[in-house]
Amino acid sequence: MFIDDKSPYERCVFIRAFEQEIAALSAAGEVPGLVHLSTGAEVADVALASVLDSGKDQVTGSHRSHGIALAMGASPVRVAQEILGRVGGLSDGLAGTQHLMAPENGFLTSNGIVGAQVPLAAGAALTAKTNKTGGVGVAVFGDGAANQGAVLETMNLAAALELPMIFALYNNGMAQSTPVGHASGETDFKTRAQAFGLLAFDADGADYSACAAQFKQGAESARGCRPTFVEVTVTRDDGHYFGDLPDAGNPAPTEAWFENLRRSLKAKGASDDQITQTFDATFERAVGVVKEAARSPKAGAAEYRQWLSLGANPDA
Amino acid sequence: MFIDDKSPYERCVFIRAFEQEIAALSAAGEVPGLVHLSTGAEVADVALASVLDSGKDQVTGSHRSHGIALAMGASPVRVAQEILGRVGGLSDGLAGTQHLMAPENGFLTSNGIVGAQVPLAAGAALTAKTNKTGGVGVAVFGDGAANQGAVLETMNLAAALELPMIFALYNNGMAQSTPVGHASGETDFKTRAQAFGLLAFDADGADYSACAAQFKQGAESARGCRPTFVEVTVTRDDGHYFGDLPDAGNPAPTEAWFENLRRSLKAKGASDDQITQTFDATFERAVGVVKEAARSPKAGAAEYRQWLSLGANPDA
Amino acid sequence: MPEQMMKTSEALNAVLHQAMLDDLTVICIGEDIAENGGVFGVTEGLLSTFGPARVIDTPISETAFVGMAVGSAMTGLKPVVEIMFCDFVGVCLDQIMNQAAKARFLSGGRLDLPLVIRTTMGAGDGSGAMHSASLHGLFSSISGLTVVCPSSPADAAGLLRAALKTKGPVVFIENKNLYDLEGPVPGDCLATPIGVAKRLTEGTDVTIVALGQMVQEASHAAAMLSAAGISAEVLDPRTVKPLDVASIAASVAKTGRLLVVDEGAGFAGFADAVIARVTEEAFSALKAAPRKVCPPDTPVPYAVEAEEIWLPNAADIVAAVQTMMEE
Amino acid sequence: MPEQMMKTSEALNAVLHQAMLDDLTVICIGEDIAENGGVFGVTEGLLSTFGPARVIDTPISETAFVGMAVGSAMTGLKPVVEIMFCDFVGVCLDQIMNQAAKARFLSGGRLDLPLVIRTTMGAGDGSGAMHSASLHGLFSSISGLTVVCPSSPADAAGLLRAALKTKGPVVFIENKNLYDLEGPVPGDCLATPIGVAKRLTEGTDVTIVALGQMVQEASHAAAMLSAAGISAEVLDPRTVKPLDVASIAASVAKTGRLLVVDEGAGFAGFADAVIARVTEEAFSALKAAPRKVCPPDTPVPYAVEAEEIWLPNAADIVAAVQTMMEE
Ligand SMILES: Cc1ncc(C[n+]2csc(CCOP(=O)(O)OP(=O)(O)O)c2C)c(N)n1
Ligand SMILES: Cc1ncc(C[n+]2csc(CCOP(=O)(O)OP(=O)(O)O)c2C)c(N)n1
Ligand SMILES: [Mg+2]
Ligand SMILES: [Mg+2]
Repeated sequence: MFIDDKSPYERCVFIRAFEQEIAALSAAGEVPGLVHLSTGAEVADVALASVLDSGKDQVTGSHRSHGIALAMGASPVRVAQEILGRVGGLSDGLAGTQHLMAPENGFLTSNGIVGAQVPLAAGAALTAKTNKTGGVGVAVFGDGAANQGAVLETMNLAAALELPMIFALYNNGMAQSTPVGHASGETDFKTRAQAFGLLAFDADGADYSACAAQFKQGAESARGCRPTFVEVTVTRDDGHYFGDLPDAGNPAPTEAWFENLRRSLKAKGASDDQITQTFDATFERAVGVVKEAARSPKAGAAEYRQWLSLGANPDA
Repeated sequence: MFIDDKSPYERCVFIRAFEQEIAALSAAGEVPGLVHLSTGAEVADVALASVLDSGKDQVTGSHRSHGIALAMGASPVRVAQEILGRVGGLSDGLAGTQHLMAPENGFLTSNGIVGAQVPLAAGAALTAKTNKTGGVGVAVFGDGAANQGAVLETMNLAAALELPMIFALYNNGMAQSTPVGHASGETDFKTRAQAFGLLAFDADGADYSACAAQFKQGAESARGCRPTFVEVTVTRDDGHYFGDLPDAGNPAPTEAWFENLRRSLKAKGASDDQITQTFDATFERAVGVVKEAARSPKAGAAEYRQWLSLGANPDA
Repeated sequence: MPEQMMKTSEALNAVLHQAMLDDLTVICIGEDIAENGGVFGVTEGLLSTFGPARVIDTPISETAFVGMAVGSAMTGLKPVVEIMFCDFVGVCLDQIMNQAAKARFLSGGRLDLPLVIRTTMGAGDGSGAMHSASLHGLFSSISGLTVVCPSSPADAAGLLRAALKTKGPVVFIENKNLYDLEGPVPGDCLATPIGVAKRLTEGTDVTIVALGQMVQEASHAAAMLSAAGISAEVLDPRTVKPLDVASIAASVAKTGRLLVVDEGAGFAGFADAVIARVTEEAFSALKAAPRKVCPPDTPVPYAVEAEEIWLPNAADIVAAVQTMMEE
Repeated sequence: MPEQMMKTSEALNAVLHQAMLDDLTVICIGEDIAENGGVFGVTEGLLSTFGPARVIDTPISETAFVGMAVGSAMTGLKPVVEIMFCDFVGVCLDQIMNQAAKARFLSGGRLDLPLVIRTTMGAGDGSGAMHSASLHGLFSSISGLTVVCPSSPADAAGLLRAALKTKGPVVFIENKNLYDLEGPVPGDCLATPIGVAKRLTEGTDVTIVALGQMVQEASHAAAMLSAAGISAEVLDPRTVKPLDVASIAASVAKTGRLLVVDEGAGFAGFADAVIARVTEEAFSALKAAPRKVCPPDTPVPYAVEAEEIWLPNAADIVAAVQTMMEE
């Protein structure tokens, strides 16, 4: 499966193809609500996951978390089923696109509330520290979230308590319709993080190796209980949510990461043909997974009955 | 009265004497709950007020705001009545020590929720900017509050919207029982403020002239819509609240500000006798004001009836 | 202006335009409300007409900007601040519950707090557990807040006008599934009074109380019940707080039965408040126990069919009334 | 251990000590809870016994540290997190309402959320409008939360033991005016079951439901009423949610009258929830309209006498019951 011994190229292509097929299904009315796609952040997702150990690390993500959930190794078909509201999804289709949960794979949860996932990752970090597992808690969040109290407080808290934690800021320059320069008095987020006592790095989300290297340093420091901040420049290739207007203020969607990865495969001796074959095979595999998920039955009364049994109040 | 053409020395001494008499009344059971005294922050309060115009500026304060309310020119007897829960108090004794409100004097409100006053000051700043009054909004808050989301978010917001606002951090080294070094990953608050895009200053709360000079610069910049941050080192001479244990971690209460002010009076030619006379007269005046307030009737049913008439829901 | 057919979102938009034109102290604050015109289009065109000083896009810092709105209302402006979905209120409740709601009291009436907090409610569109809540009951439990939930374009316009004129703070909750609902909106600038219920159908057997999008379900149910020979009176209180207890109690005095339909909390929410108050007022008239049709006590599920089960509908209402008629 | 006389704060403290001793995954998190032992002394001595890794003083960042507690409960710890006063919950409600309360559901039951959120409630000590609230009704309106409000040292101990064992999150609300209340606490480590009401006095004319410090007022009132020939049965539900509707309804089936006494919201709060649920269950037994004695709909005033007027007391209860007896 996807999570195994695949190259970064294949992993990134897989996410892109997965998202494109989700988009197609969304256009076809097969997704209950709106979906926020990870297209443009594939490299960041895969590079981050590459430095983590899904056995002891836990990542929390934002509303835009399909890619990182997949990169951490959550079952692609179950992720797709969840997004589509289908039986068999990570939470049997009742949680949905903004609430992917695969703690078994080191992906604790994504979130519908901007920034709320960040304190949760501090909790995972606290558990790792308390239980001396060597693990880290990782929060992935956006440039918009960087102005939310939950995020800012947690930067200070992590530094004050010396938590094994990584703050991964995916800066795509936009929060819904609001450009980062409008929302922030000072857009140098690295300095902001340092001012809270975090060790700060930045990375180019189009350059896989550089990105993975920065995350690696960040993770090493975090594992030693010096919490870190890594800002990755990414793009938002399908608007805020799929179907959204093309966003004027956004840096033009680029496939730079794609070309970069191909170049590095070539440098390692792969032929154009091999690269294209890999691309096609991976694409097909991802599309197949999503299509398979789309064939699962829609979640309904039977699944919802499980929730009823989880209710805290038998009376209400 | 106090608010008029008095010297900084007299104004600081007035606050100290006022607080000492409140403490005595608290010990005597005349204050409904606990009081947080401004002793140790007199210079900061008076210096800050000296650069503000109570006709167009508005200050919001924390739970510890007796001094700044007085310094802004709120009626001392009404402030004391409010703290004592008496008729005639700023809010007829129903709001109390943590909710002093004298917007007529440029002191918009103090607050029971740590940090919550800071966004309110941004609102005052927005009004000043919208109505082009030339006024500023000023938030006074503590080192503990500096880690609250409300405060951090507002630093960014003020910078992003270019609000005419001053963030006045009174750093007394402690938040209740928690030393600043324990609560903050990085205790250099100036750098933190700069990282949000604020112009930052620091000042010694024992040195009136230096302190007033820093606030003056801060206010000038803020009036030009470049929001500023001024950190003042103060002490907390009566514990977290009056009656609290003496706090081990706290810098020893000093009367440095007092000696400094006396020295500057001497330098201006005042004799020891004059200075002592001024001290005694001011002290007596402040004690007299608080004693007068204590003779007012306790607020009760009649005052509370006003609140009932303010209720939003005639039905409940 | 003559009466016009308008969508709810258009009706609200028109009122905001007019208010900003009439009163220079009215400003709008929120995320994506300026350039973007609001995620549901309610603030469209305000930026180009009134400029960025009065139509303010904010960072995603609800505590800071709601608090800024509160502070500006304390000092002379009349802000209309938007919280995109009411589910987000958990990140800024303090500024509403303690700062805005208490200011009129703590100032002894010196501050009027002319503040309108616009937000959305409502399930049914596949938005999942954190974009579908209905927290009008929670808001109404806070002393000092006026809470409004319109169910039609005309009421939305009229109540927003009223909210802009009254002492605040007013929490103005728009059901996102009603934005596209079209209806006639009177052209004159009359406010719909806050605290006055509206009767949608007259009946003699049961009083059904519903607001927001539940009004439609209640009306459908009334039609279905009528076909079955049961005469239901549907009342839309429009305002959660102050609640028009008198109108509901008067209806119950006639029908002898009360059913509250609501997509908010089934425990300690709006439904319980109505039942408790009306039972107190109209006890002797009651022929059966007052009942409620509310969602099960779980978050809103994502999958379409599960969400349909969760959300009260006309069939649920009919079933509840039929049970009551047999009691 | 034999039964001991203890203050509520001591009883809670003893349970925390025992829990941390028995289970290495129990940790305590909050402001001023370590060095300082908590502002009401409930966590005294924990730091010296269990060390700073398990007894954690935090910055004044409720969202961050409550959220950290939630995240740690998701990943294997059993945190007990303190919010000093429930009035402060507005700055961190999201982490409770959306993150903690929904996790069991959103994970499809994979996460148990063994989290206890300790906080305080209660007026009467001159703490003013932002340190005196009682928000148990608000918490109980949120799907997924268990809400507990003990009224005696023994119940505090027993319910805290239960809270530490149950699937969470549990919001455990201690009335600050009861910390010094002394009472017998059994030495054995039995938990008091969550969701089970306690009967304090038996009676036949009226059922009075009260929790927290209102239990004392209700008991005084029952004694006063008894002298006037009215027999009141006082029930303390102890748990707001799940509510022991069956016990209350059984009592009302006997007495025919229900009065709820509460210092929380008089609109859409605990009192309304009890009235609505019990009216549904015991309607035919009711001889009079169920009523409530709640504070007026304003913040808590500061001045001593005004606060006394605000807070329900035995005399208010007696008056309400007498009115009900005449109906
Ligand atoms: C507290 C809160 N406020 C607002 C929203 C609505 N919202 C969802 S995503 C989003 C933009 C987030 O921007 P960013 O953090 O940069 O993430 P990106 O979408 O760019 O990945 C907004 C405003 C929300 N879900 N929660
Ligand atoms: C949101 C919130 N959390 C906690 C408290 C309790 N509390 C009141 S004052 C205080 C310490 C504040 O410290 P600091 O900001 O440094 O102000 P100082 O008391 O030193 O003037 C705390 C924890 C509160 N009132 N509000
Ligand atoms: Mg972004
Ligand atoms: Mg301090």
